[in-house]
Amino acid sequence: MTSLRYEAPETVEDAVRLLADADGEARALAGGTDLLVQLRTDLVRPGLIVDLKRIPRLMEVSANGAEIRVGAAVSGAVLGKSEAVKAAWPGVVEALELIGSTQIQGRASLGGNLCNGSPAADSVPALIAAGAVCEVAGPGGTREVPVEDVITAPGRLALGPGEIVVSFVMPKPPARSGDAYLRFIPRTEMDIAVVGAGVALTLGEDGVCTHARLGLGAVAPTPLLVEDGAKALIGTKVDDEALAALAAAASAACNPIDDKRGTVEYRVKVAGVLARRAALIALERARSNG
Amino acid sequence: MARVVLPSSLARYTGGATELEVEAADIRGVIRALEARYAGIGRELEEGMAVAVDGHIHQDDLFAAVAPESEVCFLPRIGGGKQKL
Amino acid sequence: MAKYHVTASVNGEPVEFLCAAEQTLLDVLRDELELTGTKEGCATGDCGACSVTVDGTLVCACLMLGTEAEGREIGTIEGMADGDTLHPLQRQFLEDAALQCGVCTPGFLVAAKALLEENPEPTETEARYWLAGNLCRCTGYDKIIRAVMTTAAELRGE
Amino acid sequence: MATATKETGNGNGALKYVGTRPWRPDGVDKVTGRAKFGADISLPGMLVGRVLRSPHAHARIRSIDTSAARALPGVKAIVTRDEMPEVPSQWVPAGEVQVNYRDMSQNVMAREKALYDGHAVAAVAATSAAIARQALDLIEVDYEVLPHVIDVREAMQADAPLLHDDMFTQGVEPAPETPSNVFKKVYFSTGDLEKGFAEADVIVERTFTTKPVHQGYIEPHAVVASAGEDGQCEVWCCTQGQFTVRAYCANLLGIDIGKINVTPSEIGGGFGGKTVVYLEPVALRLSQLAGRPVKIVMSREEVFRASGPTSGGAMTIKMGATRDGRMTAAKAWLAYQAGAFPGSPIQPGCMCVFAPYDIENAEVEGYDVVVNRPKVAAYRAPGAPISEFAAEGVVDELAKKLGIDPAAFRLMNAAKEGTRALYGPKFGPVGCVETLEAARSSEHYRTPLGPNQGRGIATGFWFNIGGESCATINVNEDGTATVIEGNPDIGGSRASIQLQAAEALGIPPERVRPLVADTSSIGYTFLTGGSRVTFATGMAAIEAAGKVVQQLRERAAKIWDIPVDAVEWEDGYARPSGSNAGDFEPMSLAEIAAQAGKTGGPIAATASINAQGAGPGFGTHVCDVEVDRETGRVTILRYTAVQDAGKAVHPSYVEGQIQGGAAQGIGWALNEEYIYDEDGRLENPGFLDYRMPVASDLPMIDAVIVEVPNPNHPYGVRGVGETPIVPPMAAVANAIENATGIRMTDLPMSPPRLLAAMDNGGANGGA
Repeated sequence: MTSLRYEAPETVEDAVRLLADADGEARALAGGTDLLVQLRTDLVRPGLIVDLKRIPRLMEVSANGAEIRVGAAVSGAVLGKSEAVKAAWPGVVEALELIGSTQIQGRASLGGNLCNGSPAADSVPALIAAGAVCEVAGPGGTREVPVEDVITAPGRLALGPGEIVVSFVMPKPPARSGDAYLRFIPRTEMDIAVVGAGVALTLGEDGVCTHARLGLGAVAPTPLLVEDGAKALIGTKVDDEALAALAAAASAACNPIDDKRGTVEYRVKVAGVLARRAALIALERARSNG
Repeated sequence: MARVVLPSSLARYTGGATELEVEAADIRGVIRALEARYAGIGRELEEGMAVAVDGHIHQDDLFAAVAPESEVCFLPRIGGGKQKL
Repeated sequence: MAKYHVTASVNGEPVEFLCAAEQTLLDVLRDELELTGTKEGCATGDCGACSVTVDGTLVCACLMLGTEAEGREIGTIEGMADGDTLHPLQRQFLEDAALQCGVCTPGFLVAAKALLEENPEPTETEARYWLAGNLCRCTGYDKIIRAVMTTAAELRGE
Repeated sequence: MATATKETGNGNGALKYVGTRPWRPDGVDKVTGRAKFGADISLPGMLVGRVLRSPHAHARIRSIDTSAARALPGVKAIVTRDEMPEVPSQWVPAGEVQVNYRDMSQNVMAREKALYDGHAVAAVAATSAAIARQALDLIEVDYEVLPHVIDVREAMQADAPLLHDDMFTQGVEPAPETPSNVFKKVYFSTGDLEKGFAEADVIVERTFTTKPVHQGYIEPHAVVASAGEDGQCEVWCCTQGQFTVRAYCANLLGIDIGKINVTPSEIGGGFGGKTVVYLEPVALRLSQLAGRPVKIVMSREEVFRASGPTSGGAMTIKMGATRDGRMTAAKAWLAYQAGAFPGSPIQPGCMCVFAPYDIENAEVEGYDVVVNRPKVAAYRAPGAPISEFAAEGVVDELAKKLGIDPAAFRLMNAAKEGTRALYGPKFGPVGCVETLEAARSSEHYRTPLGPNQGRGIATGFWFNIGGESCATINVNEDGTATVIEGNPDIGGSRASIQLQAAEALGIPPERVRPLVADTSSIGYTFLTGGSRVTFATGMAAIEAAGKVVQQLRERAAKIWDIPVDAVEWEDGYARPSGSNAGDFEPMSLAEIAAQAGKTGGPIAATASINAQGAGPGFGTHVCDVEVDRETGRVTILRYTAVQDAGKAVHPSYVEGQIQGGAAQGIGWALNEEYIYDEDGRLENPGFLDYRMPVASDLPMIDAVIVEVPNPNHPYGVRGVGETPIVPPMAAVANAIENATGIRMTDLPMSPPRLLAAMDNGGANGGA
């Protein structure tokens, strides 16, 4: 019978080598909250599991004057205690913290959430809104990939053999910036997003929006960066009219499916609702970050 | 004479009657008296039915007392019953 | 089949075990270490019946490999009482009838203990959200939440 | 939000222990992890069993090739249809629903056809879980996939795919000549329906549907079975009835009942779903073939795909009332999914539908319909929540049209002592009026609501049952006592049996240890179901205690050398009955027990009864919701559940039953459903997408107990476990209607459905 091998390297280089050199299917393990379920239900049958959590670089959170760097395997429980990240990108932290239960939070990470490749990953629209970039290490060295370019189709990533996401880099937001992430689930906890919307925006001194990004989840085969959403806000005071335009842009960007979690009609409508509500929270945060 | 109430599903044995009078001292006596009058109904009553005597439901309880002024009402079993295929 | 040798600590006691790579920490606790107080309700992280702590962090034992426990400190329901003295949460669960069938109870107790260590003064809403990963089908949660809130107050000396 | 217990007086004011709230006797084991549930049991040399299940909703099984699996080292036994005896048709009880042994046998292991996604087709026993899993992969099943049907109305159509070509509808005349998926028709009527509707000033007619929902117990089914070479069999499992498991295994495998001993483990929830067998006969057969103990534990996915949920239903309800608020006529048409084999709870569904009301003219017809889903099992008040959800919606709408407060309208028509139920008998003393009055006069019912908020009220009824129970009381040398009984304790019944025995003996409950015994250690006891245990087994324990007290009086009489009639038993002491009887110091139970050997031997007694006269249960629930008009989300803001308990033996566990039933009902109302793909495969076999309420979904649930004593029980007890799941779906629907003006007629009232209904002004499951 096939025998599963487990490795827990302590450097990025060793992890990359193990994954690149693997004979059969190899899987990187971060929090494991998706991978272990897939193993249990025979959705995947890898020959090798490479546990990344013994690699310090993947477990660190750091901030300097210009940017914030979050290790790909940092758990929600740890990130939720990082005052620096919470102050800069509260929406990103909230999005990661929305994934699953307290127990899941003890393990789930940004890297795992992204690399599971689900269009409904909660943290991804928030990372897209934040303009986060992945630091990717592989046999050919290190490269940077914007988060919105990582998932190419459900379960498919723009990563080559042996490549892993090491960390997420987000700019330190300028003054009068705010972000927020909202998702809709049928219950109050424990569900996969039916719709997710992340909004980041920056206001000028006059209160006019100078920068905005809208990320959407669970409404298309991949998480979306919605350029028209940003256009709806930039140059406005984020008034009702602009918010209506944002909602319309969000709904228009949707290309969802009917499934056990929601209908096409429902997702299209609620995407607009959540984009507007998230923008209102982001706006409030931007105004208080004067 | 105790008053007996039958469900409409058993009216086919009685020529349509669902309320009858029977002289008996216990549930088994009621069933026997009805079987004597309407052949075939006894087995239906014993195997497929529960009995309420003056509002209190009895199941598999052939010897519960029936008084002359009692109302004996047969109804489908709620639980623990047998049923013929 | 290759087995991995793992050294860890469970409820403060050193343990060593052999496990296959695909065995979860839950499998190891129940099948190798015979600690069956940690329950399997779903094996997918959705019910919380297998709640344990790993280095003080609340996790589902079904979502962690046994091999990952190397060098870690595991806390299970079996370590909650101190000898023959029940933990205040255990006592209050009995006092408030916060269990019916009891199969979710170990998970709830482990999770509630972690809550009170993290947040000694939770609101009812905070307690409900913290415990949202622990399913109970019998109680409607009412008496569980009451027991947690009462214990929190007791531990604060109120 | 305090839980209030409203004592309405029951003439049992003298009770000393019944009505108190001690720690439950099994409590410490359960908070320390020591309690052994089904999957916690292990035996030396035990093999791991796994079941191969059909991936098709409906398929003929052409062949099963197990040769490759048998050749795998470590595989010790394989069971398919060929290793299971063919069983003839025979109907037997299973909780409140009936099952047929032939159907049960074919449900446990498919024969000619696989009838649902998840239907067992083979099982292996191997030396490890990994080998067992690999062996399943090596079994080749050749299926001929057939068209399937799941929706109950579609299954009733003449051209629907046929599950059983030998099924001819019962209860219709003339008897049909062609087979169909309709197993039987149920019919009740009373009065003159036409006349009743002619008298009505307002008539409401609506059609409703409910989706199948699962009992959702947290503990998956688990069994360890061991068959000896001498034919003696031991089974350990989590079940609601060890005697039922014994009988089912004996019948399905052709073993004498006396050769099987079944020991119930602690049970991690059942709600009716553990009244039947799935794994036990298979594990026992594997053990017979392998000559070693075999353990099988279901995965959560298997629990959802293959164990009994309850029916989905389709219903049309028509009711009429006069302007002054009198219900004059009611008509119901009900069709319930039975799953792959007949036996839905259509009968109780029909009997309960209008039970809370005194209506002179009524007619109910119901249909039991087979479909390509797992065979339904009992689920808490089986059948009643489905039909009463529909009826209570129509009642609410009538009240609204009449401009009468919905609680007042229900009270004007409420069933009371002497009301004749549609299914025949007149009610004895019942608490329908009392629960409605308590709900109407509650502070909750009067509290003002905010915008987008609504309030709903609904009443529910369940029969409750009695039945066969045994209890043995052994008095120990130090004056403690052991009560042995045969009902697995699913929600605190050991506490209620302990309290009743303590009351009858006159000693404190902590001196009475209750024990749930295996099938060889106590006489036949019908399973834990029908809300019967505290009532029926409680009565057995009280009767056994009475016999023990008689012996204690006899021993005291001997010691004092006076006639037994001159000894009375009071508060745990034998006393001379008066000054004529003699001047003796009262003698405690412990003192008499200490001399038992010298006075005639051990003191012990058994009672075996068939308990009759279970008192029906009524409950009224009040629910406040807030509706998010942009997303369709419904938030339960506040919930009060009132119920008649007859006499609450351990009030905390009565409240727990009420709260738990309400929570399950809220889940049924809002989000729980079986979702099938177009091939009839279950799409949500897990707790992730089968969305049961989590702690943050619910408010505190105020449980209010009213006590209208049941005259047939010494302390006035009524069953309480099932009634509380009946009102919630209608209470939530009525609250949503109150908040939005939209009448939701299809469950679950999930956000996409509610939003669509609001956007369409009432279409899509709204009206």
